[in-house]
Amino acid sequence: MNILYFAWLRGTVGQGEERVTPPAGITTVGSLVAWLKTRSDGHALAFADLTVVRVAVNQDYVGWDHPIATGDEIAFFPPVTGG
Amino acid sequence: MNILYFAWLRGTVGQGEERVTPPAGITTVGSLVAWLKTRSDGHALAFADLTVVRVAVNQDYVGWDHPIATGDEIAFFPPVTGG
Amino acid sequence: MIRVQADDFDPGAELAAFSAGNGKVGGVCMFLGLVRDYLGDEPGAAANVRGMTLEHYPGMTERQLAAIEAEARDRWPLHEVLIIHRYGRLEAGARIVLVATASSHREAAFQSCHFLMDWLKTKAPFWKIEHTDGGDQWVAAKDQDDCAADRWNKK
Amino acid sequence: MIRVQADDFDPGAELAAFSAGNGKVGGVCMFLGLVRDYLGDEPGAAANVRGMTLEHYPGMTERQLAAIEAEARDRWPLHEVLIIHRYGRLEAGARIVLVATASSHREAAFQSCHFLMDWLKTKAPFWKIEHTDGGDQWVAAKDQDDCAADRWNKK
Repeated sequence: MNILYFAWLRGTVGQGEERVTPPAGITTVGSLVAWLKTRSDGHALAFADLTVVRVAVNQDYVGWDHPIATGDEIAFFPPVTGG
Repeated sequence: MNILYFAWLRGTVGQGEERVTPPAGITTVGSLVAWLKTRSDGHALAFADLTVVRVAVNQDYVGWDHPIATGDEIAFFPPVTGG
Repeated sequence: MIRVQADDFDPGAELAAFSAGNGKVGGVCMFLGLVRDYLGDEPGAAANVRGMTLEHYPGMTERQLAAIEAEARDRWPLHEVLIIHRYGRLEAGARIVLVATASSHREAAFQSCHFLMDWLKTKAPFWKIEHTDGGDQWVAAKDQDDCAADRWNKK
Repeated sequence: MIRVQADDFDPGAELAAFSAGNGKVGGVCMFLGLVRDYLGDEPGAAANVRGMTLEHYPGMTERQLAAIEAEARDRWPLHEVLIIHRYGRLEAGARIVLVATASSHREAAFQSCHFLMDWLKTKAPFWKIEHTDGGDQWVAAKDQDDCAADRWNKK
């Protein structure tokens, strides 16, 4: 699956996009985050406080218990500040 | 004093403007209206229902008990419908 | 700025001039009112409106609009206010009124523009006579306009 | 109509095109958002903003804006909706966003335009980084924007 990071999360993780193949058992956004945090210190820092992180699966906002599937586009970013 | 009529009141009274010199004792807008109603059938009809008439003295909205004085500009008109 | 005029105006040019230059402006809200080509609201009002004539009370109009602008500036932190209101014969589709406000904050811009239109509708001495296929008729004031204006009265 | 673009736009020309032609339109409400040249709200935020860069999520942005437009059209009787939002580097004074709505009625035009801006602020995936005299910093989301958006949630 394709993971995207925007705004300060991109800087903290150290990249804007990565393709990952999580192990079996990673079936929700929440469990994906727990697994991503093990990939680097940057990942761990980016996801240290989930109250300031939002997530979209296939370009729709979802909650942390949303299911994920192979081929999904999953994006993490801070609360939006446009307009 | 100078009396102005706008919108349908002008048509009902039959003129848009008249200079009048009310008798002594006419000291409020309300008493002025009572006196104006005696001037013609058109005047009487225009002021038959005061709930649909608004009044301004010297270009400010006032109530029926507002005092009037020589030299005032007194305007009668329906509720406004601009914008 | 208040302008009461028979002539048409160019909303695009007004907006371009209005929003230019002040670096403290974060939001501009503008409302443009037009003559509709139908009587939309009243049941049975099938006659087409071909146009209308707006009568006003010269002098009092400018005075009341200035008072409404002052009230808006008193309630919200505004950098600019523009009110243009036309009078005279207006055909269907014609521009009637333009109100614009500029503030550092969008909420102030939205609220003040909305307030200005609501108060203008109930306080500025304009009267519309509609020219319809069924003849001419003075437009009656709407209770809903009074309600819209009332919501801005301070509790 | 939704447009997400790096290029500047001409609000006057947009307004002129937007309000043209539909005889059923009685009111047009437009909001224009600009880059202010200062940090106005926060105590102690004295650093001047020289400009900002707006990052966005291509694809999701258009998708979310289209959903917001659809929601507005569902709630109010609208003839036209226009949303233009820029991204990329924007200097102080630059235009960021334009939202316009056209309805037969002024109340629907005002409310829907206000709604679109409030929801856009909390749902469209844009992020601002401000370039100030004191360095670059990502703009934090404001609680007041959430509150402004929440008021439109159906009870």
